[in-house]
Amino acid sequence: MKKRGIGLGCSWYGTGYGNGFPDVSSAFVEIHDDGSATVLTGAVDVGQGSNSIFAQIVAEELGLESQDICVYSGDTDATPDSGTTAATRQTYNTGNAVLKAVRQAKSSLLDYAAHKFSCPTTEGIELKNGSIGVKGDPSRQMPLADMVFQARLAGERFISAESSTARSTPVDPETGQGAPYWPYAFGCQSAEVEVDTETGMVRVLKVVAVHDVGKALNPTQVEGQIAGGVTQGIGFALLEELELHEGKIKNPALSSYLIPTALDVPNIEALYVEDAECTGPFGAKGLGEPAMLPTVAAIINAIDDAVGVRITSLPATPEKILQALAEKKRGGEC
Amino acid sequence: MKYFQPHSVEDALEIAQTAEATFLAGGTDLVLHMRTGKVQPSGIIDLGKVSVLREIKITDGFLNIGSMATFADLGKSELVLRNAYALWQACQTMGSPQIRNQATLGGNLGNCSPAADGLPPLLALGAEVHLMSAEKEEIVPLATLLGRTPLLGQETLIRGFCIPLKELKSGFAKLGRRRALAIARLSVAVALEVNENKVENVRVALGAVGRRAFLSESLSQVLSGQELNQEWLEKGVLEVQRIVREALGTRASAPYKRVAVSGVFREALESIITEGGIQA
Amino acid sequence: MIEINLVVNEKPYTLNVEPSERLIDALRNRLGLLGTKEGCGEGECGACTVIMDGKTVNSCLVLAAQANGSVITTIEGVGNRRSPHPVQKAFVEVGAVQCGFCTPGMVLSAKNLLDRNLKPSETEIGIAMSGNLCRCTGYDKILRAVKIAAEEGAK
Amino acid sequence: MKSSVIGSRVVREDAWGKVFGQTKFPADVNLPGQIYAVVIRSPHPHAKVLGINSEKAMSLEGVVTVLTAKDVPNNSHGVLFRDQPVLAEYVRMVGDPVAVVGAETEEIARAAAKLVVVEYEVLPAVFDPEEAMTPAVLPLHPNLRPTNVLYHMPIRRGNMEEGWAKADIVIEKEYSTQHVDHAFLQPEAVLAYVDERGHMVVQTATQYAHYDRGEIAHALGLRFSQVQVKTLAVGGAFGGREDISLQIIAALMARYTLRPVKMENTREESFYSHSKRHPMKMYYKTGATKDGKLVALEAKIIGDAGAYASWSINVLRKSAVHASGPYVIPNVSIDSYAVFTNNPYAGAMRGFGAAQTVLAYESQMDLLARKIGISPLEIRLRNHFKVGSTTATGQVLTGSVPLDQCLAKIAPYLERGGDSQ
Repeated sequence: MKKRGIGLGCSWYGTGYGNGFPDVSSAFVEIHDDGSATVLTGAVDVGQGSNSIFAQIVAEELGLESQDICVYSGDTDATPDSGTTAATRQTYNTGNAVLKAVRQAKSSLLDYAAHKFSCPTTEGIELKNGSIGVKGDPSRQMPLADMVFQARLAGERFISAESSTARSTPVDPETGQGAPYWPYAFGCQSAEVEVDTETGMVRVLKVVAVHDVGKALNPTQVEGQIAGGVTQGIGFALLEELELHEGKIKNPALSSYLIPTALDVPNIEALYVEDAECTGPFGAKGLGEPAMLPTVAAIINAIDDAVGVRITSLPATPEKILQALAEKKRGGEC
Repeated sequence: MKYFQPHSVEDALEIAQTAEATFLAGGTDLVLHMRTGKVQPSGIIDLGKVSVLREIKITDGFLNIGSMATFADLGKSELVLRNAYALWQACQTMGSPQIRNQATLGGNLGNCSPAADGLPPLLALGAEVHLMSAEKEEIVPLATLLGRTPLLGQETLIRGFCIPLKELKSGFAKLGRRRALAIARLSVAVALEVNENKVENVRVALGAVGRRAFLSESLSQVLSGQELNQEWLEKGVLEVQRIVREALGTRASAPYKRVAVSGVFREALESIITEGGIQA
Repeated sequence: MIEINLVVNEKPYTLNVEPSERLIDALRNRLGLLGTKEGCGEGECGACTVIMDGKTVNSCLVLAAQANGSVITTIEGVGNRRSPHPVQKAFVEVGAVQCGFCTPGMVLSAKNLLDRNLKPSETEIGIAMSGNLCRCTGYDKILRAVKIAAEEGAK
Repeated sequence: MKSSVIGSRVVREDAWGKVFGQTKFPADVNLPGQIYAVVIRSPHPHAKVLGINSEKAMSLEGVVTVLTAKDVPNNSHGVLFRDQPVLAEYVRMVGDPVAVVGAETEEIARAAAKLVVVEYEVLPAVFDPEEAMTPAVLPLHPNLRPTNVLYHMPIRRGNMEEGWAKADIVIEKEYSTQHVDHAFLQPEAVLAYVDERGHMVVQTATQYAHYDRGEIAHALGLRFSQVQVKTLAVGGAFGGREDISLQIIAALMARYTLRPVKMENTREESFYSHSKRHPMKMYYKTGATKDGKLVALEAKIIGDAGAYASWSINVLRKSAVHASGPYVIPNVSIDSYAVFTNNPYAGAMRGFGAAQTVLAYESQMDLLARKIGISPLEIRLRNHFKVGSTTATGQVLTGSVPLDQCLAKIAPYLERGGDSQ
């Protein structure tokens, strides 16, 4: 018999290194004579798309398009150390460093422009659509490229180096009291499953994931992180297990260490909540790790909802489910 | 290592007789085994260019399937769909599209893994295997062949399979850990005849229960000549569980498989009743 | 060594290969077609997928000699920056690419599906992509991209 | 007016190279004259290397050299402690590298690797962390810790006696999680060479090029300024490319041979050469009042660190900090432990210790809700963190804490449909 159930899982996650470990990212920015720009950062893009996020941050600040920005990363001869691509920290932390760096370069640019436009301060100067000019005064505008090139002839360059250090304080080692991480990212997911009571097989039919991202800098990438996280969560909950015998891995192969295939993944609805984190770039928090956390709980709770057994050890294999069902039938505790 | 690529069955057999060489069908198992060192042939006879071995056709009351027909060929064949529904089903879920494009039914028998997806349906459908060597040609029921050790002599070529056209209804179900790229943990193929409301000549084959796929005599006895109803089904469930219990003994997988087989058996039968293979 | 003839990405080649040499090795090492990736070496992950005589195969499970006389398409033979294949365009635009290691194989599986079937259903798309593992995207956007490419192609 | 770049669905520039197959992953770069290196790994979980005889391997045509522990200037690496050998003389897990062969082709290198004879003195090994914690078991890292307990983190808040006294319902249960592999699609690969400046250049896929540079420089006795780590396309990481894998070994071989050195893991080697997700045993006791307010939590979490420390301290700290779930619990006593065993070493993996505890705390929530007779959503609504809430570590949450908004958004999806029979 096939029975369906729905489960809910919530989670939280302190991003960044935490517990007082210095969490520093750095970035160099250079605005070129043609009005395009380059960012150098040590932050490695491992496929999650951090380079693309950094391009967006710089483009936003300079009134350019993403494709006007060259991001070069992860080369120790050319880029400053930006810490590891882990701890859900690159969008937040290196994002902050990139933002600080571009703002610093921009600030000299604005100073120069203010002088050019005979404005006493930079307050009325804006960068928009590849132009620089006085806000609300169409007569005093010029292409950014012209401004930067003229500046070069005057011996001015717009180059910056900045670092950003995230909040991280140690807890008391005796009591664990303190403020180890900042910021925290929250999320919840629901899973609908179908359990075959004869074979113990669980099929995940639908997952809805709602994650707190502060601000979605790129919704496509947010959805991508969520779907990828949910899928790893499904693997963690149902399939993946390294079998060890006296420390030796019995299944060191993708034919025996099973990860989900395209057919094992349900319809995933990736939703998010934007509640700006004031310390993040444009209000953003990281999402990489949080995206996978609630899935396991949602699935395990859904299995219980479907067939009334509580699986307490992962993965929830068909064997464990049948055994739990048999115990339940015998009237054992479940 | 020597490599031969004959274009005809005759050439292939001649090479097999004269050279120390292993037949290569699709290669999805052999190429892997060569890579890991599990198999180290001194020669290979690649059957890929013997086009006659890929034929799927009907002759003299049989569905004839060449040994080099791939799972994808079979899974797309109208003839297989109509006349060997269980096999057709097995071909939809075996491996992945890439594997199905390359792996052949003959290779599936030659490698003869306990979990081979193609064998239970062939057993249930009463398939015979056409074997050839330079010296001899024989047609053996698959059930008989699977009792032999070793399965085949080195110079013996699997020419193809002959499935009798008997208006059988058949169905197949497989239990894997995931929905694609899954090795069968259990597979069940069933074929039967329906006369009015009675089922006759029920043949049930099990895969991944023991060393090789096998046909169950006792299930055949328990289920044949009865009315097709719920009670009949439940009787089959009990019997199939008993068979699995007996076959697996104290193996680690036994406690799970002897229970889970009921679901797989039911699914195989349901696929007969609902999707029928019955249309034909 | 055995001599084989191949047509790869519409170019004919005559190669001398070892009998035990796999197609993936011939493509990567002899022809320098490095877009074909090896992720598992056992036909499980599909990163080495190529189209051989109109069908997708795992090039890690095919001997180069078996491919003798075949017509092969690798990722290098599908689209370019000036005229990307609809599948490639959709993958990029939908966000179906993260780390990108599975991408060439995914693109070839999708292209092959659309070559055979102009209007695949969601089920058909899922099955066609089920021999290619991805660890980053959760497949969601990949399947969506194939669907969009099919819709674009059907126009 | 043009819309903001931030918040828009900007297309990733790197995606194009990836769909055309142009993107270079480390396996895709080669240099003229390069050799291939293959690692010989220990089949034993705990052993002393008594001797390595590479004579037979060296006699194979095309073999350039075989390097062992004595060839490594500073034979250690590791993210928190340098407790992991580059090439081991003392083996603490199956898969520990003990030697490396360099040869003209990969085939020769693999064949030669099989001919290297390593003599081991096999030592008793321990695989169960709870057993490893007992004083009877000899410590695996006596220089680091007197016992196999690498780390203990206590969290104490409120008063447990008062907490249990207020609890109308108590659920006590054990949970456990498994060893998990990152299974990124691209196995580790590296190209290392000494360039025209005399600098060591290492092209690889890593999560942290600057850390790799430091580790390579340390092991080889070079200055940071003499080592360049250049990250090529990274085929997935998920924490599995935090600890260094082949980078130092390839650089070592390049330094000895002055030839470019290429290394590529097979999938099997990949399983042995990076960390795993910590399996955890979690003992949970949670109390709530009958109106569904959490009042007490006692938890003990034991993480199997395996053979080396890697990030275990940080991982188990994260487990402890997150053990309460996103809920206010006034009385808390949590203890988490990271324990050395002879299992594959555990380190960073997406979720980093907070992925395991979700199983425990969210299962407890559902079990409590059922006993109290309220819905899973309801019990969470009554306890979840809000702005101003205090966590188990006493941290006051200010700023963005929108779990209420997340729950409001998911609520409609929790309506149940009918059972399909």
